[in-house]
Amino acid sequence: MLALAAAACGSSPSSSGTSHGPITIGVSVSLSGDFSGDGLATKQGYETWAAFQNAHGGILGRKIQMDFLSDGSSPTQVVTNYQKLITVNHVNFVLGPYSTLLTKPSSVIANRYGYVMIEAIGGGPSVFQQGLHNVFDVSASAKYQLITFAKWLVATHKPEDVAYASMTDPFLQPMLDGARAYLSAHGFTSVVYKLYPLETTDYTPIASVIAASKAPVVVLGTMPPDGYAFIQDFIQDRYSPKVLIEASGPDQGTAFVKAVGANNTGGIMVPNTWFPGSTYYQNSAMVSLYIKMFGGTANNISADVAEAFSAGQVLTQAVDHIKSTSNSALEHYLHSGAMFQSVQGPVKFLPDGENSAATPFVFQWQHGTLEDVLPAGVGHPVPILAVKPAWGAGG
Amino acid sequence: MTAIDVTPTGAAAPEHIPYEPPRQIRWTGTGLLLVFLAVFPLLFPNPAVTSIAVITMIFLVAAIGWNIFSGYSGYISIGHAAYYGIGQYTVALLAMHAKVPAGWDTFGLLPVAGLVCAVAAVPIGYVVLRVRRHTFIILTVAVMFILQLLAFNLVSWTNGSGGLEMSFPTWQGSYFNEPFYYVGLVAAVVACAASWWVRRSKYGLGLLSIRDDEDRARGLGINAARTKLIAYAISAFFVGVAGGLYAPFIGSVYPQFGFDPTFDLAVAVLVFVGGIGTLSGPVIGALLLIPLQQYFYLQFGNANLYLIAYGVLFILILRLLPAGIAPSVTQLWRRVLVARRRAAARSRAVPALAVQSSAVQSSAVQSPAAGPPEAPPATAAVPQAGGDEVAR
Amino acid sequence: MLVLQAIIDGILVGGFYALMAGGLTLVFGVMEIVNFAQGIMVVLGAYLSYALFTHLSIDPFLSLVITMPGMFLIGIAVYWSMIRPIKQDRVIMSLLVMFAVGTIAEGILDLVFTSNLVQISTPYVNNSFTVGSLIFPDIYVYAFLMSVVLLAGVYYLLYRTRFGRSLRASMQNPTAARLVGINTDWVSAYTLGIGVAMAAAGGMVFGLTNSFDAASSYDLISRLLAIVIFGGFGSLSGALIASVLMLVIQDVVAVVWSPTWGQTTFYVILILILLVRPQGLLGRKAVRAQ
Amino acid sequence: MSILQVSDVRKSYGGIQALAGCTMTFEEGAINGLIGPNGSGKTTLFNVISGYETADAGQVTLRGKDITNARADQVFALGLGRTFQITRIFPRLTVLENLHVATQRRGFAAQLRSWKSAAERSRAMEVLEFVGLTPLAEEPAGGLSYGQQKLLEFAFITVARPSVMLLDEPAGGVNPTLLRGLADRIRALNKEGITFVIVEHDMEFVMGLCDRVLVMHQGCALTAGAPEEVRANPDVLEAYLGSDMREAG
Repeated sequence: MLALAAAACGSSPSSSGTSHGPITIGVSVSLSGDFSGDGLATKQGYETWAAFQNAHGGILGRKIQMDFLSDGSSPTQVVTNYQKLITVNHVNFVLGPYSTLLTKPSSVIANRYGYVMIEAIGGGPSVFQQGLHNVFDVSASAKYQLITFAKWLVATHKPEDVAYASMTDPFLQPMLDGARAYLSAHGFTSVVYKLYPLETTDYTPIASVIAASKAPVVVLGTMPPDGYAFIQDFIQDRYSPKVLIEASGPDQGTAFVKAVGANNTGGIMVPNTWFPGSTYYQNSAMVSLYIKMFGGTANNISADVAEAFSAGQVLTQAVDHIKSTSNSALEHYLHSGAMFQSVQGPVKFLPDGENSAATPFVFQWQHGTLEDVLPAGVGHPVPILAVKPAWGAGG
Repeated sequence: MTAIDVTPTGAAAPEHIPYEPPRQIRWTGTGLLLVFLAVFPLLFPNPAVTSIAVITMIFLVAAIGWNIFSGYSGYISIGHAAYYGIGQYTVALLAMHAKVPAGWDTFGLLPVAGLVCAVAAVPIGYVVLRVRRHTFIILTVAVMFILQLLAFNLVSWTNGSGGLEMSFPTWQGSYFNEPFYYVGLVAAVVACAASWWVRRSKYGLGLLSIRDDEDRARGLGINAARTKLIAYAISAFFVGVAGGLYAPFIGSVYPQFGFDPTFDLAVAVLVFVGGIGTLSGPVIGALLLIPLQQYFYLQFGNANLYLIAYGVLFILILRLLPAGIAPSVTQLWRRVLVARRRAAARSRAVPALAVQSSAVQSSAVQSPAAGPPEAPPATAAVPQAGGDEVAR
Repeated sequence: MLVLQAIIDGILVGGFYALMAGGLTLVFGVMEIVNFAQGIMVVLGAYLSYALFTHLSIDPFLSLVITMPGMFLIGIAVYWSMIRPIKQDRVIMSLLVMFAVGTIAEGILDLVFTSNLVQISTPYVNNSFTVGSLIFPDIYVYAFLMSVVLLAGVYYLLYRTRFGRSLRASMQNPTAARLVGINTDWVSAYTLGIGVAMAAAGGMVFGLTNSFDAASSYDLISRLLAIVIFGGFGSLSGALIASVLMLVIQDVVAVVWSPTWGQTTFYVILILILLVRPQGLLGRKAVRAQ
Repeated sequence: MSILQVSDVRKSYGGIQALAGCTMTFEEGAINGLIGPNGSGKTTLFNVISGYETADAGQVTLRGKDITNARADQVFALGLGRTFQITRIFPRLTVLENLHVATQRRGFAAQLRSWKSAAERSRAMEVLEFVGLTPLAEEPAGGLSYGQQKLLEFAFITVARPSVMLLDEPAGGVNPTLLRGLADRIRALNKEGITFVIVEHDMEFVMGLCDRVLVMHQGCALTAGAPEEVRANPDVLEAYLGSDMREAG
């Protein structure tokens, strides 16, 4: 214990309260445990942002230095980590971890030390119900994620049967419930509504219930693994809904194609706040830099990367504006209603920290690429396939 | 050796060497440790350090509590997270519905959380304690998972996967952790006192006899079912208190972190490393391992090496100190003492030896390490019943 | 009809769970060792098949010819280096040691394969055939058949061979087995090897039907342990019946009620059955705790 | 007067009948010997009486009180203690602690009290002295030799002062010197009014010690009487040697 205490104290860098040296930014990332996959992408997103910004003069003329700690997807560790980042490593700013589950305790810690927490991957409603004034989510929050899709469906389809299923998750479930509430209010019947626990590995029974309902519209609150599994099960069940949207999974680029097969992807939709070909602020630069740093192709880039990157972008713009590293000034400015730009589009914060300017997009797999289809009139959307092609009918 | 006729008569009896360090050493050690723990936050006020200290205290309370049942009775529970979770939800729900203001008042809920757990442990214990060994282990896990699933599914109570928030005290960051630390320390001292009492009470002796041979104990008038159930409830109480402290510290409660399947594993590991079924084992284990584990996270987490480092360290401890730290240290201490006395006896015996050398030599054929008659081999911690005997 | 479909799904999936659980129960039966690392061994098996498939385009089913002997050797190595040195309190100590082995393996897998979810995706994973209105996914049928063949093989090994006799002798009375000249150490080592090799086969199917990473092992091990206890420690047929029952119960509850209650129902049934039969469905009468 | 009565007790395991309607009576204040060939059901009878196994049928009474299928701890509380053929002591507790286990007190306050009190200790040391284990009082019992463990088990049954003691092969593995001491101690306790039932294969020990000997054969009582009568009874010889003689012939 003594050794640790000594080490903890000793490892504090030259307390960088001064305006020399790099600006340090602390983040706790989940490199092991339940969120390890997304945690790694999150870390890469932050790294890409730091590299990009450093190539463009840093912030306030100072280099950015990222300070990552790993939390093993555990709230206990995330609490320790942010305290270490703030009080031992004396970082100038902190950015958010992965997931609503971890954002909640971390934002409390940041609040306690007067730090602002700009985050991009913790949009569950419970984050904003804490009454904190230091949390700012640059992405669309959970309950609005599917709203663009729901509005499109209501506008273009007669009321139909809809099958819903979601993992019990503080982000996914509110997302699904948001869509369901809107659709039900507009005459769509909910014929299946199934919730399943995180540790489910066998999705066949849920899939077969949905298949048996023959619902033309299927809305799923999935993570990548179950997102893949449902499609596989639907194909095996020979059930091809007209409209299929999954919260997450189809957005995973080549991993998704590999998992479900290239000629099965056509017509599948996914709500997203970002896509590789987006023309938003600094997006192409981010994409090319990411590929340079981590390899792969543009389609390989996880949305987590862009989300993390946008959190950094908002921080850059805000700090460049206030021209100081003061967190209280930063908080004040973020609450001022100023508009920011990010790879995910414009950002403007509500008092509770939600991004009111976020327009969740809907993307659709067409001919082997994930295309931006909704909303019409923002960016350069491709025409939507209103009816999903049958399985195996190519992209 | 034909062990049966070694009936030591008064004269030949070996000088008794106690199995525990003398009382003064134990009390002084305990006192020093307490003083150290009491001033620790003053010496290292950094929040990152005190935060680890709070988590250490939480696990310390849980480990002592777990040991009261599993250590003393020998029934290894891997489902005590059930009470960790119930403790967390109790505190969060009470704080919410009874409008308990955040801060010191919240700590008043800890005994309530403990009691709720102890009460819940009675029917649960009644069911799971009917079976033994592996079946018992799995039943405890099953109960824990059932409770976790209930926390997910009873949305109107628990808000399901969205979890519950606790409002947090307005204490400043620089001394935010200290109240939690000291409350945890008090809880740990109380838990230790309970453990100490159980260890030396008539009741606790019954529990220990159940660990060694439950059926034999029943034949000596011990109501095994009731004895186990009481220990199970006491143990649930302290694990519940630990959970009750954790909830306001983290500020939120989630089904998967309240009813955490890895919680018991973590606690069991602490207790095993420290020395299961001993008073000091859980204390040593928690004070050593939790900070170490957090340190590994902080140091190697990024390189993803901490899992490997932790696993290797764990295997080394198991290999080198299979009985746990506390019993191994006591054994070592005793061995040193025995050796020293033997040396002293030898130097005294030199003249006598010269005279009796022939006799000694003839007996030395049988036992080369002839010395004063030796007490049973120092396998105090986990002796196997009559394991080294031929008489069977 | 849906219920019938759920039952069929449960039976098919239960088959390969039995394979993974069979390895666990066998190892326990012979050595009283709770192989807590069986979950990560399954994941390791899945990764090996994945690597062979992606880099060398070896069909996952074919890859077992390589992975199973490989994992068999790993099992033997783990026995000699980790289990054999344990002197006392084998049940608990082995659980802890294997927990540590699992932790190290998880760390290594994380390093080698990163924590991105992967899945073995052969073209035929999406195929299925129908009988009446019932759907049989090819992959589950293959996996089920393979599991039955492998389980039958192990069964044959246990009950029809000389090695099986020594193994069962060690299972029933290690001391006596040693007295009649059976090298219980090698028997134990081979058994752990077989148990781990079974995990490799189960892992291949797991990797075909699920996306996975090293952390997937936690959900697996808690399930496998429940299956083994349910079926009775040491009983292969018990493991098969328990796996099928577990999956059928979960699937049927998921269909007629809700997936979130599927596992609860299974655990409640588990508790009820164990209260009546503490030794599990087909387990030998538990040794009295003495 | 009979203190312990077994009437028509039956117990079978699968197809094997261990007790086939066993009826016998044990006299109060006597040292009863219970003999019979291996597998005649002696240990099963002990298990049924002392609450370790349940009888399929029949009745066991202690001082006229029905104790059939009572729990082991209840039977003990009514004043019946037993030892086991293969000693069962508490290996991880010290010798002294082993003794204290047996003297559980009824009542809440007694349970709370430390067993390290002076009165408790002196009482236990007295008994230890009695069996000659005093120097080993603080040693873990698992380290004792087999003979010492036998004595320890005898001691902790003694310390609880049951009115009936069932001893299952107390002489097994104990050397002749100790055996004589053990017999003396049993006699001494018997003088204080404790009834003994002793299962033993050492015929010399049984015949020299017991007032009355009961013989079991194939799960039933065969005969009972004074040692000389039993020794002279041809049925007993037949029961013991029957199978051997047939094989020989």
